[in-house]
Amino acid sequence: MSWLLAAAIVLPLACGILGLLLRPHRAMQQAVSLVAGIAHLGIATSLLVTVWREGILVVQVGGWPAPFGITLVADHLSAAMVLITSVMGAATIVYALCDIDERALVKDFHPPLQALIGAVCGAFLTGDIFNLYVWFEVMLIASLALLISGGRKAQLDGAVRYAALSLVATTLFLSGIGLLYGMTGTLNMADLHLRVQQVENQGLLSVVAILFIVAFGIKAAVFPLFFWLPASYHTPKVAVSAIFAGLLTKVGVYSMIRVFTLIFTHDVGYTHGILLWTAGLTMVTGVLGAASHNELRRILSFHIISQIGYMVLGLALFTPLALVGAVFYILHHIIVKANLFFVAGAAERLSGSSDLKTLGGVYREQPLLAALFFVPAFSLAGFPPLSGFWAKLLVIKASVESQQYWIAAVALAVGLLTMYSMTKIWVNGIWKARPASAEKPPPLSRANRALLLGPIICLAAMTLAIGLWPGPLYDLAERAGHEVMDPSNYVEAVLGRSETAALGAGAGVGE
Amino acid sequence: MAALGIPTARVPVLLRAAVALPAALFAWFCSLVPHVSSGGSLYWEIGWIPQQGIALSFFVDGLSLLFALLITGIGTLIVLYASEYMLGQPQLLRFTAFLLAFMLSMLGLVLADNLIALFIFWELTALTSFLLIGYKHEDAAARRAALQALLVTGVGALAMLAGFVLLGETAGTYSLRELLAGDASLAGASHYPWILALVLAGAFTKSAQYPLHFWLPNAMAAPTPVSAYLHSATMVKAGVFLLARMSPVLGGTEAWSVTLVGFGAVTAVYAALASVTRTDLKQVLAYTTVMALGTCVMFLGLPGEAAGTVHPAAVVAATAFILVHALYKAALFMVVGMIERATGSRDLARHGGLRHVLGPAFAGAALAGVSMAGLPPFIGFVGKELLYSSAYESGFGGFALFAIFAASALVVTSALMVAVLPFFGEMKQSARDAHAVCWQLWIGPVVLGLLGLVAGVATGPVFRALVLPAAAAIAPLPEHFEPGLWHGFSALMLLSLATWAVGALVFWKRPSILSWPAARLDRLPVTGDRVYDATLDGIARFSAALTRRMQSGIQRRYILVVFATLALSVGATLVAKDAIHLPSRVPSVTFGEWALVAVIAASVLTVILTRSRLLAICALGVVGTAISLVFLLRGAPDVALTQLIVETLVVVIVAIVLLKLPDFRNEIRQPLSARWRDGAVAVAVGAATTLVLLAVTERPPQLELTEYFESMAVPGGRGHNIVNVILVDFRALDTLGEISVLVLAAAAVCALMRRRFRYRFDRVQRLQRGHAARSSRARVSREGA
Amino acid sequence: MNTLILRETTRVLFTLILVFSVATLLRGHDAPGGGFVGGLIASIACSLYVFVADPKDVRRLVRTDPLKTAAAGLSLAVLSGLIGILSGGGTFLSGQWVEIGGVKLGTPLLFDFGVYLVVVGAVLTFVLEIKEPAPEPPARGDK
Amino acid sequence: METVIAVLVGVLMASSVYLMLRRNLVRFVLGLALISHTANLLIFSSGGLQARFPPLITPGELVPGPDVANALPQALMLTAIVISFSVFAFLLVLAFRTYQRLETVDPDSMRSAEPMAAGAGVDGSVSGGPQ
Repeated sequence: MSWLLAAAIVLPLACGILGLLLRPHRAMQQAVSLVAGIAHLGIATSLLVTVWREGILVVQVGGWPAPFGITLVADHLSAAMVLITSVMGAATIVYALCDIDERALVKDFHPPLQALIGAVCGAFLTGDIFNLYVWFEVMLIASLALLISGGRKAQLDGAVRYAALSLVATTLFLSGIGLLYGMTGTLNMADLHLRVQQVENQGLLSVVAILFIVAFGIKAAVFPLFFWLPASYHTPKVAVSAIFAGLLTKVGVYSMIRVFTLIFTHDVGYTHGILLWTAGLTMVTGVLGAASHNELRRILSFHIISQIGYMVLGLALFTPLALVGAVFYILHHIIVKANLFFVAGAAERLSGSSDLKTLGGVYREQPLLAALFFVPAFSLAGFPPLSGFWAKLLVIKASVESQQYWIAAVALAVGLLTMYSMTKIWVNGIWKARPASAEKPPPLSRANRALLLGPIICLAAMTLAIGLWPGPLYDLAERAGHEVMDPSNYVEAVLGRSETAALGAGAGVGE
Repeated sequence: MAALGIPTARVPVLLRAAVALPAALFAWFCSLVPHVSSGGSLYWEIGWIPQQGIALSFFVDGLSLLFALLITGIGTLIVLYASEYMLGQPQLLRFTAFLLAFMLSMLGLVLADNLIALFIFWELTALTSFLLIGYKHEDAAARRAALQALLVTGVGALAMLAGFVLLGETAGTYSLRELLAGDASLAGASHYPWILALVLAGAFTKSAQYPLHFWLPNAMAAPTPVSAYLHSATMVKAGVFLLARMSPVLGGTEAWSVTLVGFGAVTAVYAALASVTRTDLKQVLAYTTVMALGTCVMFLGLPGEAAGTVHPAAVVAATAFILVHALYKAALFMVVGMIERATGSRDLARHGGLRHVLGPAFAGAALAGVSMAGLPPFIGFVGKELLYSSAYESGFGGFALFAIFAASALVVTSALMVAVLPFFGEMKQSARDAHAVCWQLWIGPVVLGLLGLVAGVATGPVFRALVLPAAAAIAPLPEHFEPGLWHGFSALMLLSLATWAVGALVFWKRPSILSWPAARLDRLPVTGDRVYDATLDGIARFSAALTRRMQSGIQRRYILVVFATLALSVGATLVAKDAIHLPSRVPSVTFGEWALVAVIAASVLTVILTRSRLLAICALGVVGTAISLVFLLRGAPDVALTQLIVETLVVVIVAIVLLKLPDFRNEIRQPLSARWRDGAVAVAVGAATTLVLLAVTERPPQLELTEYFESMAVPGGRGHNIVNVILVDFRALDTLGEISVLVLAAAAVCALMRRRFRYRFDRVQRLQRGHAARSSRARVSREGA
Repeated sequence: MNTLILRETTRVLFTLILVFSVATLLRGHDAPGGGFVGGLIASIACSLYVFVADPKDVRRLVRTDPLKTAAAGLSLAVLSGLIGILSGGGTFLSGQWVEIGGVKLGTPLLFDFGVYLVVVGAVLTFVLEIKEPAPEPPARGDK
Repeated sequence: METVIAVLVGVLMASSVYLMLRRNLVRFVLGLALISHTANLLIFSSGGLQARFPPLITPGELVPGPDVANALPQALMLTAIVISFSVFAFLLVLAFRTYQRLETVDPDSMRSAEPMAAGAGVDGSVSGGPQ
């Protein structure tokens, strides 16, 4: 089943290329994209099932043994992330069939979208840190292509900010890789896990760790490095915003989790202490930013930042439960946040606005849309029994268990503000009557309505299902969390038993 | 509703059919009474996250059964009532669904065994009540009230959640049964004060204790059936329920007693006073509800004789009062709703003589009002007597007795205001315009009022079946306790008489006595409502100010912050972790290398300082070329060649593009301070980079990977250029990603430079494909010439 | 007149550089060179041609959309990787070699050729897009 | 040589940071062009700079001779160079288009994505503002 790993990356990439070759046939591009999305969903599902049944799945690309070649690794975390990626991808593709249907946009949308999905999966599956950098760059350029398609002024302006700060991030990341290579002589992350323990200058390792915090911090949009996100996420087409909101920052968080459980665990008190502060400040500034805005997508953009704080918090606490919480949080948040962006777009199409000042009458005129907003919004706000509640509960429980009471208090307070923010949208956007000045938009055709609302319904159903029946996702998160907390299995799977033993013995480290 | 495919005309039918659910549940709970009252209990569990001890589990004991009966019993009457009351209103299906959802949440809350499950139902009641209070969602006041109720109880709920988590951490279980089964008290635990404070925050906000009570009167914006159900009998009692539930675990300590009695007493007296100064009938009732909640809280807190216990008789009194209050308050709310429905107003001043037109309503009001005033032989009398006797016996005797006396007296006034004022006196306009109401509306109050009477007459059986099992779940029952209507003459009997007298007096002399407190209450400088507004306003302003500074929209500032963060964090870590390792000796560098470095440095400076675009571009090219020379000198011909060509391309592209942009002549000069600041950050970043790199290169590199590549290049990769073999074989996946970047960048550039004629070009291509290739080639050559 | 001479010269130079670039590509596995360098050299040739000729002419000369050339190159690279899986036993991107008449041919070379095409196509796209006259700002799509 | 390269990397880094902070899109782009060199040099010198011969194997041999340069960083750099070139090319075009559409090269006046109303008060308290 090991071909699944490569397929998860190559299939979308190949379909992206096919899309480019099919330019400018709109219908064919859409068809290819749709088929690819569904096929990817199948691949990702069977990948997760295989990992669930058989444990960590490893492929040595090109047949070169680790740590020499590039290794693709699917542990529970990676496989879960790949599955959620393909769910997002499929939802976005379907949504975009209605949202992005002008020919000029279609041809610039589907190829980079597919490439983005491939790159994100690549980032999740790779076991090689330089390869991770490469996927980051593919992601960056694909997301830039999506960001600017349409070419409105605000898009270009937002793209400049996005590009500038992302480029700084990838440059720092690359520098960090160079330094890490200089210190350890390897790029394979499992190998790095063993070799960093042999580095004499452990202080220098901390310095490089900080470099990685900054680089991934920009990508993940943590305090005080998040500026690019609220500057750009509200500008492109809704389908684009949604997949960005769902996936991109989470790749940063994922990488942080990977690197700070596998490589930089030599001085947890220092590095993870910094992460803890970062998490707290990120939560607070994000939610306050959301409170200061009126436009749906801008509010939601700031909430991404705030929620990233919770995920980083899970990593920073660095206990098994905290990691479980972080993983649960990521998976829940991707579904919910992308869905909220979808809803914001649907509100614009069906109700004429996504600005709280001019939005209104949704509850009366579009009860289904109102219900579809309710589920993800109140899940984000952490209301039980929706998925967000469990995510928050786990993180808060982990904080209390680690006796980090102040951060638990911050998390709860931010939860309250999130609740306020979401209910404010509900009260001022959904309940309020349509303002006299606002016009009703032209009605959508039945088919378009279905395309727009279909993905939203599916994602909302997932949110509800997770909320009412959190057990399965918890089990998955638990396996993933425990796996990353104790990397010995990962290392063993990548390097092979004998090698681990040899290196471990040589360093005097029993794995 | 149309969207859900249900014709609007069917909705009332559905609403009526909905009665079946609470009725069936009520009947089922009734059937459990014998089992539970003889000390039995029931338990169900559905696993949720067993690893964390979180389960969806329920159990029925005396306390939860009492509440379950109230919820389903009153729920049945309310749904019946609503099916008539809400007729003709929009969105009835949603309303019914929310009402039933609320009922189920409330049931879940009182039956929950797992604390997390309890919290979930707690929040569900908040959520469903949010939707119900905001039923008139196009009315700003209703929206505000709904949001306020949600947020105020939400603050408490989150605190409570923290308390539960802390409690679970301390006790090792979330299961109430397990908590209650063992020697439960956590009074000695180190986190006890925190747990207590957090749980109380949840209970007090939900049960509207002063000064957090303000959301409840505002929540009267809800339709009357909702008020009658949520804000009298059920939801607001959730806090009281929680206190009762947690009493064996957290109760009995001095902190518990002082807090509960203090808050409860102040709330009861304040709310009773506030209620008699209102003129809106629903407001009067809302404040008496707050009074009742305060009373329950106070009596759950009264300390027992032994240290660390609660007062057994007070617990019985509180439990009895919960039943008493639920019966009369729901009835009176429904009466008020009837008046409003029949006349269109709930203003006391506009009503009079309604007994002639609203006979059934008057009957219900009279029955419930008498119970509320605590007259025999109604159960209200029994409840009040119990309150008085236990307050008298308890440790806080004087204070508690005074508080409950004052509150009860004023409640007598409120009862008179609600049950007498609108029905007696001269017929006013409202009475003349009133139309009759049908049985669904009056059946509820009458049944509940009669129940109050029956329960009063049959005190013993009712207590043994419902009240005592519930009280037994909170604390050990008092010894030799014999409930009954009549205990003979005593000092307490006199107190009861005084209560009625004072209450009646205040009612009689209302205008003169109440004008002073009424004016004061309306003009309190600090009220919860104002604090709420100020808080929200403060958050809005603070967040706007903060966000304006952080997310300024100025890109340079973003970049500056990022690099400053980088320099600061890396620099600080370098120093803190003692990671700086400067080379011990002066490096040996050839003249050529020095020259290269000098050229690069000079070119870089040129790029920074020059006022000519062309010079800047050239200097950029020089930098790239010089660097590629460095590569060439150090054995990297592939890199050098690539770098050189890339640099050429960069210069070419930069030249094409930059020459289309305005030159530096009109450049905005930044002030010196800004330049110094930027320079300082830049130098800090540069210095940090240098220091890190020096430290890293201090040790020779480890070449294990490279050695493998070197030895495998020919046998495995079949190539002699190791770099190329790495690129296309060992690490081909990197290369695949890299060329994807190239392709995507090209596609993105195309998208960016979207031209109109491109579309035409595409069309031309398609046409050409259809036609003979030759003709197109001919055209190319023609145009080329 | 001047441009005509320049154009013809460039045409010859263009061909020469192109041949050189292919040579660089082919020997790249054993000596400095390879897909990148070869592709970059070829794209230098193309850029040169773009400079002296009208970009429209260059588009007609190369006949295909350079972006599609790049995409084709990328698909070639992916295909060469898939051969590894399809031929059994191997994983993605594992090298498969055959020897025909003493010349060793393998998927890595195919891959390198893909790289070459991508580089040529992409760089040509950049240069053409930049060199072509500035587009009008789109009339619609802005609110 | 390592020391010299280290200083050089520092200088390049500082210069590109300084350029990126200028109030001119053109200088910003120049800064971006410079910053990609820093990472490459960094990788290069992390892999060791002692050897002087290219990592080639003489035909007929199985392993390279002594004193050949570290091949792996070179491969990484090649990858990185091409990637940063493509991203840079895109950015350049982006900057150009942005200039065309917004008709300014002053990044502070580019306020389409984050208009003054939502984002901000007076510029200048931190940035210094124009003179």
